[in-house]
Amino acid sequence: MGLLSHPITLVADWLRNLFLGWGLSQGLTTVLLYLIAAIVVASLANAWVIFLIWFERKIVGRMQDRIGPNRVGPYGLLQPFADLIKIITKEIIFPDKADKPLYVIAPLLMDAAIVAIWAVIPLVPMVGMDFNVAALYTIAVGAFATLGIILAGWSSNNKFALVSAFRTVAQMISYEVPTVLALLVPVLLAGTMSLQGIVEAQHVWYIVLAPLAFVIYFIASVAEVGRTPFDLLEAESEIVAGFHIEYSGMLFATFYVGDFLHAFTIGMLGAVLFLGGWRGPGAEAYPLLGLIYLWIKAFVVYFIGVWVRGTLPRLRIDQMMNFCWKFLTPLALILLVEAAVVDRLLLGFTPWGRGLVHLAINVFIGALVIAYARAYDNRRKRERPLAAKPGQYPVAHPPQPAAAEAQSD
Amino acid sequence: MIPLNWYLIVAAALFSIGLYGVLSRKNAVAILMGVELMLNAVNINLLTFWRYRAPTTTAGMAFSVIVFAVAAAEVSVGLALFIAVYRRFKTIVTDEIDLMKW
Amino acid sequence: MSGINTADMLAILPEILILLVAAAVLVVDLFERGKHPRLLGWIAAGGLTLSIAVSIAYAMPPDKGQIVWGGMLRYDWLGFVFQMVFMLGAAATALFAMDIEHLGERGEFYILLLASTLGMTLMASAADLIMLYLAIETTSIPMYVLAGFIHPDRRSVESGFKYLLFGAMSSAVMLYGFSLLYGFTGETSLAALATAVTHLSLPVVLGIIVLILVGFGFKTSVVPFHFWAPDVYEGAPTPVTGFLSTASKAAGFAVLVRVLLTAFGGSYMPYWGAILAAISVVTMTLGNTFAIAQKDIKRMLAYSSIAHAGYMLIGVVALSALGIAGVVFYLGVYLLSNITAFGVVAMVERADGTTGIADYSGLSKRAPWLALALMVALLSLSGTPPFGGFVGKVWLFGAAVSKNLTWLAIIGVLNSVVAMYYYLVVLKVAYFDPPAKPERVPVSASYTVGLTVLAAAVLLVGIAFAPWYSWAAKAAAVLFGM
Amino acid sequence: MTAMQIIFLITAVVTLFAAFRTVTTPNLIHAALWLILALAGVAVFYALLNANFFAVIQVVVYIGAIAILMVFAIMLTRREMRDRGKQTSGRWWWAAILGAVFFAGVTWMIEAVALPSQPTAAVPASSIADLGKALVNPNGYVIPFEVASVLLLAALIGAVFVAWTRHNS
Repeated sequence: MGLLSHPITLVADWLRNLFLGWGLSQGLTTVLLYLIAAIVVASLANAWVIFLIWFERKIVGRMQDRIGPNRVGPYGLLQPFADLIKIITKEIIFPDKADKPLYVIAPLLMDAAIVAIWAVIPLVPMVGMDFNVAALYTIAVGAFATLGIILAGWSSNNKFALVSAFRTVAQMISYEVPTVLALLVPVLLAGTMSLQGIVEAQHVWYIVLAPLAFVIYFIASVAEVGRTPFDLLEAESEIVAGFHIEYSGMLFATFYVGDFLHAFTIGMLGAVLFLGGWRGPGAEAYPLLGLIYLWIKAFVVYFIGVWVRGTLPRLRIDQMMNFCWKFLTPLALILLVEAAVVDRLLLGFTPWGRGLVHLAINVFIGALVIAYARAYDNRRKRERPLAAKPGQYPVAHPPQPAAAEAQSD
Repeated sequence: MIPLNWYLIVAAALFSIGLYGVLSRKNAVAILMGVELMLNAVNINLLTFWRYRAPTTTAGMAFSVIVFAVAAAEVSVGLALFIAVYRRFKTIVTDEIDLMKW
Repeated sequence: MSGINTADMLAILPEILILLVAAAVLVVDLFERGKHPRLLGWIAAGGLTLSIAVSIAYAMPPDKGQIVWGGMLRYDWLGFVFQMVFMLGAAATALFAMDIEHLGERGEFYILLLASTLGMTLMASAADLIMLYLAIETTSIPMYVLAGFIHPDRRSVESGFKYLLFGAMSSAVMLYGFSLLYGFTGETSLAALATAVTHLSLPVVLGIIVLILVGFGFKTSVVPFHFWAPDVYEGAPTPVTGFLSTASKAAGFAVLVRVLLTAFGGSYMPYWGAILAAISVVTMTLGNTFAIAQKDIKRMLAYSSIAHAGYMLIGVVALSALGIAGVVFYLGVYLLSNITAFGVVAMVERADGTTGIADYSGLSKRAPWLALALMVALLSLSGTPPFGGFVGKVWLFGAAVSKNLTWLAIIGVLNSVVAMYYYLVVLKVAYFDPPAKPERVPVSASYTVGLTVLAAAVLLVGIAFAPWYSWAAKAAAVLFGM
Repeated sequence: MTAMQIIFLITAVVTLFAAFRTVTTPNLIHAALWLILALAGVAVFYALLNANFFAVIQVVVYIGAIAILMVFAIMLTRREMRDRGKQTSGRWWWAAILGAVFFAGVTWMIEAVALPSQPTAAVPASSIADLGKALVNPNGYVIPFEVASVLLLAALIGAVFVAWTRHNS
């Protein structure tokens, strides 16, 4: 049993023997080991954010034709540390008539919920909590993150924060639907809800079998994180930072960290569900290699998120809701049915044969969807041209879902 | 293992608390919260009986699944109705909604 | 995995047909919205009538009854008769609703009506606690929305609000009873419970019965679970009130008799029989007493419907096939009469905008046929020959007498006499008082059809009762294993 | 007293206290948060009962959807966001008595019935798979399963209809 093939087991065994040597009971040792593992994962996850912040600022800076952080340390690498020191030393301000306990709990709840997702991510082969309903669990704890945001918005005693809380409810509950539906596609393909099981079943990455489900999962997740183009809950130009408007010091930092960590966690889950997780050449022999593979894949997904963030403008609230309920959700349902039916017909195919048939059908559905979206777009343009009557200055239309209005009476 | 009765008594207490909430609260959402507590107590009962008496069958679990679905439907309709009431009455306190005598 | 056999499919044929009608309404609503305001109502009413015809033609159950769908449903006459009654009630409600503003032109109304009807048909045939609970909620939850359907009307919204709060609470208590029943016996099917409950001690069983009766009492609106009824009936849109006070109540009775007689038959019968007898007396008396004082016809009919629940309990208390047959028959007649009455009320409300009893003065001059339909309905409700209500009451009270419950029958008769008074007051106002307004009350085509058919049916059932009674007897026989 | 029992007792105390605060606290938002805590406690019970699936579903459905919707509804139906006034009706002592009687009665029933104190068998590893199959089995629960879908659809239609703002009214 070498360090390279079983690194975590090795460390765990060493610690177990150490504790037992101190005279602790078997049960207490197990509890302690779980505790240590939890603390290590949580700290590493949160510490990793320091790098993510630097990375994201740098990338977005480049996209916007700036250089980004470049003063502190080489390439500005130490900038987040400087920020960290500054933010720790700042005072935590409580707004007048704020609901103090809730005000403090809110950011912690959000961060804790996201760290809790890490408990079930299979970082390397054969290690990690193998929980038989892990896929659902990731959605379940996500609910607490939503709750944290709502609490923050409510307890701040600030109307902008409250508006943000309202938007959060609408957005997060709505986008949970396509997220779950898209997540069910890999669950269905693998025949298990355990994330470890899903990774093990991916002889062919599920992005080949279900590319559209991956796209939906990615979009809906970005919306759940509340990042651009779905950042209505903190839209600076409308509700000046939204739910964390009143937060300062460490409490604000917790939100900030939670946001970045959530984005990366989404990348991680995307990699596990669709990109084969730790799978890669040599990963089973050398688990640490699997960790690196997973990290690279997660980083790729995360990078796409940053890319989208740097590119797209914010959506209007009606656009956002319509997109979810009238586009993503039906499409996700279709894909779920497709996955179920086609997979039943393909029983006994080789993994790649199965994958290619799925891919072909996905491409076909994708083409149909794009054609439909084009036609829809053209029809809307015909029906409601942006330019107003001659002589009038062309104005953007206020939010009025035309279809809904026509239906109402 | 935990004795079966413990679960049942906790469920009964939860149900009684929910019942008290339903009967004593004035705000409609608070009443609905009481109902949720009651339904949760029922679910504890169902799953406890499933676990202790017939873990190899599915009746208790299926019952519980149905209760979950019904609870979701009930709450969605309930909250929608409360919002409709609020639009008309500007309140959802039961004592103040009395166009017709109770 | 075993397949699905013919009996399985025939057993749910009515449900399948209802869903098909609902699908038709959905699709038509999607494409034809606002173009033909009455189209949806005709589709729903016509579709349901057709469904009844098809069901009677093809899905008559075997006399013995049969367990289908893995024990979830029972395919027997009791369920079948009730299913036909519910579908008839829903068809009549659709007919009466299509001319009401904010109600008849909305596809959602018919969808919810059909969903609720689906729940009722399943309530009638459910043979398993899981199915039963789900069916009850499938009936109730759309009904909450239906009661609060007319948004611009504060009373309607209030009605839905109150109905929801009481319904949610009472169904939770009932569900707790179900969960204990499942836990203490380990069974969920009603047939298996029949033997399993005999191992429990009497107080435990009675405790469970009381919990379950809270839910059933709510659905059948008997005292002391009645106090939602007047408010909800008054505020809900009139066609919905008609449906709520008849079909929903009938569904409550269907499960009441099935659950009590199937699962708690045998030695437990006298105990819950005594509880029900007490409830019956109080319900009749209280319903009739309060009905006399009412100035609003919807409220009056609400209290009268509470009283009718009391009469029907007499048949249950008799604990005999005759009594149950009487209940089934009475429920059918009551549904016809009461929906007719509410149809007339809806028509007058649409023309005058009021439901006060005083506003019915001179109805016979303003709308002779409407007044006639009202007379038929109210006389039938009061139990006057030759209408259906009379026959039903004779059977109910006769069943009680035959089981040495003469005192109960006497209370029932006395109550009927009291009830006669307030029904006749309305008829007096309608026939002998001078008209309040000169204009005639317009009667639309759908009402003409609906009221004619229903009033004729009330008369027909009262005169040629034998075939209908044989259906009711077949339904009752299911419970007594004859 | 085993570790499981200690966990159970702690959870029970927390859950019941949270439930109690849910029905007594005047501030409705706080009531909703206590409710969430109580619901989370119930999820722990499910986990203790080896019903992990239900524990997760409890969190997804009750906390993730129902409780958050309640918070939403409370926020939407308040003019002033904080409720300082009395939140219980005058007949609260009747409710308290009824609740106590109910609890006593049910507890007596539970004690009166001879129930096995310990599980009769272990939970099979395939219990969730069995449940899934039972829900779509014609000899199992396929009818309730399908009817539940009709119910949810009807509830969706009804809720959207009722909560919709009309432009003309």
